[in-house]
Amino acid sequence: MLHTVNKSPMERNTLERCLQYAKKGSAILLIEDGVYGALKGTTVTDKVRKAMKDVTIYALYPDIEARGMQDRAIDGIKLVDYGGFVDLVAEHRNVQSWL
Amino acid sequence: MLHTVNKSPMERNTLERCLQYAKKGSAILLIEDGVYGALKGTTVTDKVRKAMKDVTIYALYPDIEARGMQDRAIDGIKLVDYGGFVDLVAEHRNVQSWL
Amino acid sequence: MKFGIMVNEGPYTHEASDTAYLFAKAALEKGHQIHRVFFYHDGVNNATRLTEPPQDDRNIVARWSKLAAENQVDLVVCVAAALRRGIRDENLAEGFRISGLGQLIESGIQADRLVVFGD
Amino acid sequence: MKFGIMVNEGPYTHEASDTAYLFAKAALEKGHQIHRVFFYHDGVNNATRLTEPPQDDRNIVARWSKLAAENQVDLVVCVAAALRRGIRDENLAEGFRISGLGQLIESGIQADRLVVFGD
Amino acid sequence: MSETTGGVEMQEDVSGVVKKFLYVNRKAPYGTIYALESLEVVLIAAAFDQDVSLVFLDDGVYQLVKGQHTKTIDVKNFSPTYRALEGYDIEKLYVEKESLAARGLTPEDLIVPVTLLSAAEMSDLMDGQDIVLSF
Amino acid sequence: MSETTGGVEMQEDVSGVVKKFLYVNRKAPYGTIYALESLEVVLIAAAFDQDVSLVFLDDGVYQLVKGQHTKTIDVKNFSPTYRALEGYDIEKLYVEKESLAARGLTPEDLIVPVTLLSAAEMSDLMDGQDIVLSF
Repeated sequence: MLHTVNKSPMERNTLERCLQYAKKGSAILLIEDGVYGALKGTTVTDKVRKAMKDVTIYALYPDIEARGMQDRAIDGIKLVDYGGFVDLVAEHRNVQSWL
Repeated sequence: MLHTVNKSPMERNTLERCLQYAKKGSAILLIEDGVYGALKGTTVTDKVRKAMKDVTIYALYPDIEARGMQDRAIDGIKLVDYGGFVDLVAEHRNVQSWL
Repeated sequence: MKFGIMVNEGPYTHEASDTAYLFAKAALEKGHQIHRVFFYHDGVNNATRLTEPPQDDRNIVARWSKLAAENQVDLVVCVAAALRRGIRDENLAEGFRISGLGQLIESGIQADRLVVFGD
Repeated sequence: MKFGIMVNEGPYTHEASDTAYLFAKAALEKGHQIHRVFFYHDGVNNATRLTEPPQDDRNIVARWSKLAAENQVDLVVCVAAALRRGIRDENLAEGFRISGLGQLIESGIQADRLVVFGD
Repeated sequence: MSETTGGVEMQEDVSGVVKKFLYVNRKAPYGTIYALESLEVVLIAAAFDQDVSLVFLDDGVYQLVKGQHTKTIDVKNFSPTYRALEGYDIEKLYVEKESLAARGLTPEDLIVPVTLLSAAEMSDLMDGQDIVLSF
Repeated sequence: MSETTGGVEMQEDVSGVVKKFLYVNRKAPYGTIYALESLEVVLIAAAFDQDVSLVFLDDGVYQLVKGQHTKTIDVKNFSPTYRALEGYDIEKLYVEKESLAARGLTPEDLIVPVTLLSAAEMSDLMDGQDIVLSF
């Protein structure tokens, strides 16, 4: 299953809930303000790093770049463009958008 | 100063930030989904009770009633209607809406 | 006392526009004056005359128009925000006028209080 | 693969409608098919032909119309959500049609994937 | 509740296909319109003979609280509609235990009977769906 | 940046009055339009000879981050406009220390020079305003 998160983890509980729900082997794609969850040095970085042991985390690079965060993504987070987003949806049986 | 909070404290950091900002003697009015912060028995109740030592907390009763929470307000929180909301704005020099 | 009101969210979608209206109504009932209601961001969507809510629901747009007619309330829609969102004179409801952001600042200066309703 | 897309937020206000568009475009470029884009909640505001964004900004509505024309994408605006928000045939942009919620369910059944873009 | 069931006439195209549809409700009622418009989708969905489940988690559990009185905010109280879902053969309503507990609520506070699931169980349920519509 | 300064012609009515206006920015750029439309208000406000301050806290500090490249999301990069504020005599930009630190950012990461304030100091600043506009 693919989960998408589009909210800043500093402001809302969305990413945290998604991390609790994402099963081992599933994928999480961070988009829009959700990409703030993909960054090093924040108060949620540790939580995300820990989750990466069980799930694969992707982030939409156009959204990272728009926000000036090009060099700040946590190592191991996979950066994708819109085409990569499409591939992720195609590769997974279903998608849950955490709104 | 009057602060208003219209977000659920279970979902966003808004009430928490407002409680940090509200100075001794100021007033906080919970409206819309913000009224969930006025209730007994939730994970934020203790935090709100503690803040009540320094600030006066009000909640908009029509919003509490709409949500079926008539009997659940924390003791000491003052319930007001829209007229009371108007009075609070008139009584304070300025208003900060925590959106 | 003179109140300025800023409405930043669209009708039905967010309770902000309901709260702003009920606040304005209560203020008028208490003998206060509403200097102006300024609609910004998605708030401009409060001004569309094309809305047609279900019969058992409130008509938010008509409610503003009535408030304006009965109490001489100035309902101003921000032109820049309105153009982005497709609100123009041709779909503007009665009692609203389209003008610039300066009207918001002016309301802040002239009113005794300015209250923001948003998301 | 056949994708269904649901857009739940208005243009400019929330990035959701941009993301949905850029996703749809990328899917088409990869040779996938967009079965339908269904506009719900404030998403119906993507369909107003009255929008006029600043000249240096993208025209979100026109962009959808163009996508539909060039790729035979079915752009469906939910009638109930549209009536609430003042979207009707008279201000509907090219390439959009107004229909019922059944079109969303149908898209869920017929498409291989349904992706929701919202707030 | 809704003006139209447009598209129902096209059911022929899709007859025979039964997919698992999950409606995810995570938002409180009245503060925003998502809860109400989600319910409008669910009512239409009932006409399509699909396998429909509703889950309520986070602030979504507030949608089901008893005793809602909306007259003073001049908004329609749509909570009784949840009771009508059974008549539409929509019977799978799941509520997340943890969300309920965090809000000091119990199943007795809710307007309809629901099945309680832990977050882990709900995650399993979500995983097994074909279509997940989030509100 | 904006099409109009409508209402500026009415400045006579308000000449002489100088109020303290505070613009509170708590939201990230691009995810929603609030940051951009807040900036449009600030630019107009400059014409009114009022006492204008801007504060950035919570995700609002992200508005000021250097190196924004928005071409691939096809949205206008409005961050250079913050650098233009000085030319409009808007010079009081305050950023909350705690918000910056929580995001692993330092003043060097920001596109304009700002004054750092603790939450307590910012609370004092807020308290002394006449008009607080929140975005």
